[in-house]
Amino acid sequence: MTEHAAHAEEIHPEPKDFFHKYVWSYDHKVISKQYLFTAFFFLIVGGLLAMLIRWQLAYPFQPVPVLGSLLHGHLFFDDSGAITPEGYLQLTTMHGSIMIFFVMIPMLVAVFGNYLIPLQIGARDVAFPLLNALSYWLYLPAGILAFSSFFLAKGAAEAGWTGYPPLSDVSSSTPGSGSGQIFWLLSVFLVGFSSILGGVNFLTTIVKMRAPGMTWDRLPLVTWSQLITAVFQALATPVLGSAMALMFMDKVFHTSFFIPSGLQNSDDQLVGGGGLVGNAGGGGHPLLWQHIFWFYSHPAVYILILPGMGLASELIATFSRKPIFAYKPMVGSMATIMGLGFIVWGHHMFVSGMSPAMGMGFMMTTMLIALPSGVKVFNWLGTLHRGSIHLTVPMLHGLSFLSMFIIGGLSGIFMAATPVDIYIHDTYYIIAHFHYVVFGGSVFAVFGGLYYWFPKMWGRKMNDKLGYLHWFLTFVTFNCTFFPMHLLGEGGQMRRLATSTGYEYLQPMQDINVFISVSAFILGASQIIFLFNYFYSIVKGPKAEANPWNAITLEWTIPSPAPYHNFDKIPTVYRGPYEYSGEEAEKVGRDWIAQDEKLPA
Amino acid sequence: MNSAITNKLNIFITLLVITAVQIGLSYADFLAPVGHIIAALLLAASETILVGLFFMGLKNDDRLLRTTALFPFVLFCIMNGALVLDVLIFMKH
Amino acid sequence: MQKRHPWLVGLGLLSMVGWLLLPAKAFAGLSFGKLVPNLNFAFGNTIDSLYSIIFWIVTILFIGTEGAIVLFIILYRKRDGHKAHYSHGNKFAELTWTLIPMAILVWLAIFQQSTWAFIRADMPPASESNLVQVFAEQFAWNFRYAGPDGKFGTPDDIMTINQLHVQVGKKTVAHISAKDVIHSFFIPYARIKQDAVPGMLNRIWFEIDKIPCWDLKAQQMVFFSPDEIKEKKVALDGFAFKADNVDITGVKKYHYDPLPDTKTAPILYEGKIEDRPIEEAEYVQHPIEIACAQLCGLGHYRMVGYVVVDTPETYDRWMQQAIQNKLRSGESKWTDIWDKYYPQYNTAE
Amino acid sequence: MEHTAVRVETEERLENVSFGMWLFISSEIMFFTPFFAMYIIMRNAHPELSHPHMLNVPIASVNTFILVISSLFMTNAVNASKSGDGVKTSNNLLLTALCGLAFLVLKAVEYSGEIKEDLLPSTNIFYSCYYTMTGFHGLHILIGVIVMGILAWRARRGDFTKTYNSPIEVCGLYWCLVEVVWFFLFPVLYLV
Repeated sequence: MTEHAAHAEEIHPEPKDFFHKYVWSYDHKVISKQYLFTAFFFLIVGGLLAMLIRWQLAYPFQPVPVLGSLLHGHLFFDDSGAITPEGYLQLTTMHGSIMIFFVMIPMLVAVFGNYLIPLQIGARDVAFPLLNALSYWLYLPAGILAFSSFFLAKGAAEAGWTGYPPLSDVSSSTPGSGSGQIFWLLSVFLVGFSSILGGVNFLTTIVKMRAPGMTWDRLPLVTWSQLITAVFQALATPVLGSAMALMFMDKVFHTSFFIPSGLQNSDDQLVGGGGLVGNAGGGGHPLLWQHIFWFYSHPAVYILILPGMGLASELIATFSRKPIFAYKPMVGSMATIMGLGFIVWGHHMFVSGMSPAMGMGFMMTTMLIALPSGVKVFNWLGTLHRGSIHLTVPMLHGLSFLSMFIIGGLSGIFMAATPVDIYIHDTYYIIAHFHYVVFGGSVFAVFGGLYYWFPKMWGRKMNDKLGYLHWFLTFVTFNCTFFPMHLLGEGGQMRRLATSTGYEYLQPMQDINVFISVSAFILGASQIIFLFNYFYSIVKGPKAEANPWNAITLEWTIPSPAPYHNFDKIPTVYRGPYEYSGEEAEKVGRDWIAQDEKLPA
Repeated sequence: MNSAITNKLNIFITLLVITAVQIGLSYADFLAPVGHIIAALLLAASETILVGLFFMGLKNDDRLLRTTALFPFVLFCIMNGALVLDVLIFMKH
Repeated sequence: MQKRHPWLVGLGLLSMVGWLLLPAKAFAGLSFGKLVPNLNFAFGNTIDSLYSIIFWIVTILFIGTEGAIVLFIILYRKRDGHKAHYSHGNKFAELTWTLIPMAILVWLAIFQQSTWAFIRADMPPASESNLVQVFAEQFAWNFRYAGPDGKFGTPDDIMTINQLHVQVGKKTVAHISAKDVIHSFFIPYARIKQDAVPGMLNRIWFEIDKIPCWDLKAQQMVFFSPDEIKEKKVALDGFAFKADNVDITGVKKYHYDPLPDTKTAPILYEGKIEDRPIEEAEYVQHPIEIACAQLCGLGHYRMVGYVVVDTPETYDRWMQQAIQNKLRSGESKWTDIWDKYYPQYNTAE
Repeated sequence: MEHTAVRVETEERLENVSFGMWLFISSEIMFFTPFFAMYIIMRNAHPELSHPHMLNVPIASVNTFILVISSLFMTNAVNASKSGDGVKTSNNLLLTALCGLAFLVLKAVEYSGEIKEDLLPSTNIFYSCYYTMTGFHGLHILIGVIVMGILAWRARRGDFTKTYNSPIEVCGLYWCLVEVVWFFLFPVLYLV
């Protein structure tokens, strides 16, 4: 068993029939593509929801142009085709839930993690291929559950993606909190369970199945970020599962975990267990849900950004033709984020009735966790410094990640300062902050990653002209959409308002809302360019060679598209992942040298 | 081989004894209510360590598995510590 | 490498440079005080100044880092003869940009502990402040004042819906809870926000130091300090507040019109309230708004409350009137729920 | 998984499986953490709702002993599978599954006793916590019993050899996890 002979023999023959090749497949590359196409579908659904939200905010209660006349009286439209107040809440809740659980986490972790981890560490497949397939086949029904909750009699869940009780818990408090909320609970539980299995799978793969020579300081930063994300997924997502289980018990078995005694519904009847009139129960505490939910959800926002950081590091280093600046501190800051990530969740609850003393503690840890992100930003700048920057499409996305993540991170500091958070909490300032970090950060990293690894995934190249056009439109309209939200936040416009025009002090905000909506429509439209470019190039794109970007990591040493069993022989790794323009590269006459390339004697 | 088996039997018997002690102690009323809680939790923790080390094989596993086994209990204390601090101690009802 | 398109790349750079000088960023910082002026001189100013301190630190960092990106793109762009410099890092640079941000962040954190404690933890004593109970429900704010006997839950309490009366310059302590779902008591002009959680009593205090009035000539809101208002003729009622829709974006135009066939109105002038002819009124007492900042159901967007800021004279006048005609609107909420299930909330501290 | 020739599992594969299972065990412990957090808050916020020995302690004590005995059978099964003896493994697995079933039956008896006295999850927050914690723990035991049944059937059929016994190892770890959770549940709910 010396030179990994066992691995070589274990090559299962590639399945031939359509079912085992594409549907019930164990191959990590096929599973990642299954996740990719499902995440694209939910990206379109989530995007449409966002367009409806922006329509309602710009032209409150005016009939929606096309969809309104088609679906008047159904879903979230009233008879005249305008969006109803409870319909608006369903839009915001499902926009948030679908984008986070069904688009971003799968796109960042399941698509890139699944595809890249085995290839970058030199393994044939993930540690547990059956478990990998099981993760996808838990994620898909969860998606179907979430999507079908729109068509329920009383509509989808309406308590925000955070689902704070008693609004989400007491079914009579709002129409969506009946069966819609139960569908939401089940679908989030299922997608949480699938992401726990994914975390366990990836963590075992990275820790245990690295090729010989792939020591911890030669691991590419994409895989490092997937490792830290997998730790968060394996240890924090179960807490979300039990929060969902507790509220499920509340709604179905009429327990009263989050229902305080003496709670009344809107027609002044006392409600007990399960929010039902006449039940005794009570004695629960709504703040417990917030504590348990945010104990998961802060690690979840790091699950959303860490893979993006890994992708951006890869893109920036490759297209500056220069090793990543300070590799060890980059890994160190990710480890610090893992350490601090579990003890910061209270900064979501500064004004929620959590005691002020706790606020002080969480302010300290929140201020500290801003530091690793700052260190990473400066290291990326260090990588760009004195590099030879190729402004290809993936690089432009990588630079957009860097520039937008800076704004997202800096606007986070305002919230960490608790007195300022008193004013801007639950306003559009918060929405601007997390859209800058999630959209400006992770989505640009995902677009960059999809362009960058398209040749390896499909064996073809995407069209560059469309790529530049899509980047430029998205970059400009993204800023025009989300930067003015800082102004809305400073003007005190609260989140999740069907319209802000009811408030006299918010009148000056309405023109900003209209500007945001118009740029949001253009932003939505410009994504069609990307989707067309992606699917068109899968079929019609020019053939791609094995290493079109002259990159170093192991996945570029195998032909494109990556063959079924990845490596003919498990490679041996001799150097770090970012050895661009070094002496070793000069010895082989190029400005890069692959990780497993033996130097000529 | 037989030392392994007798080892397993010894552990098994100690577990039975600890459970019996736990139940017995709970009926002893010389301990204050707080004492009951501490005694019960200590015995439960000792049972967990015994099962973990011997029945689950942590005894001859590397440091990685031991940290994996320990880390959730650290998070258990972080979450419960923060919740108890906030809801019970700092909150003026 | 693919063929590059210079004009496209130029466009990309332009947008990045343009983005750098985007006036919005500067406007954003300076606008903080303009959009919603702060009326709470107790801690509102510290929040505003803290915001601007963080804003200037952030803007310097922003200009520095974004500028560095664009500079590096231009300086180190790929061109023949230019090779990337091989380096794995520079200890000195790494140390500086770890320690300096850490110092700033820790200083920021420590600097605010006292502000946070002042705003949240130490409540003003009962002698110096008015105590009011706030009971949020699905889509309205119920307020209760202790009335002459100074105790809550007694028959002489004053209860109002969506109408909070506050004395200018005097601290107000609010004990906040909710009936059905979580709401959030948010007065933007007073820079305060606190969730109203059912089954829990949250305490905040605030102070409003300017009196908002409506300038009848300019038809817009103005703020007077207690001594400025002495020379102004402010009508206390006799006017109706109207809002007309301007266009489909829902923007509204507000104006006060005198009530039809009213000759005289109570006008506050030089600290005295007398009935004067309605034409003499130059200003009308105008409330500032309370908003609900936590998602509380389908009426979340229309849960508007009003804070009427009174001078001592107008406050006493209103209180006397309320006591006389036993103002107890929304009484069932208090007697059937607050006093019945949460009697321990009727505390003074 | 069709019945292939005798599968060979490398030493590494066993390492991966046990590390993966340990991660899953820590995620299960994290799944129960909020339940304990909820319980601790509830007991302190509403001390009047419960007192020591309020629930049916005899049945729970018997259940605890049953679980301890089942863990002995489980370790025997794991040792037998290490030495490749399919039949012995299968017998021990069936014994453990039997103990699991006995646990569930006693649990059902306990529940029906309480439901007869009209002590439902909706009566008060203590019973909400009690039913949720023991309910989810019982669910985990049920899953364990089903998995052990399948493994016992496969062991009897000779699927597992000296070089391929990771499923039994995994099942052993899972069963000890379920036992450890009960070790904490039992005193916290019944004795204190």
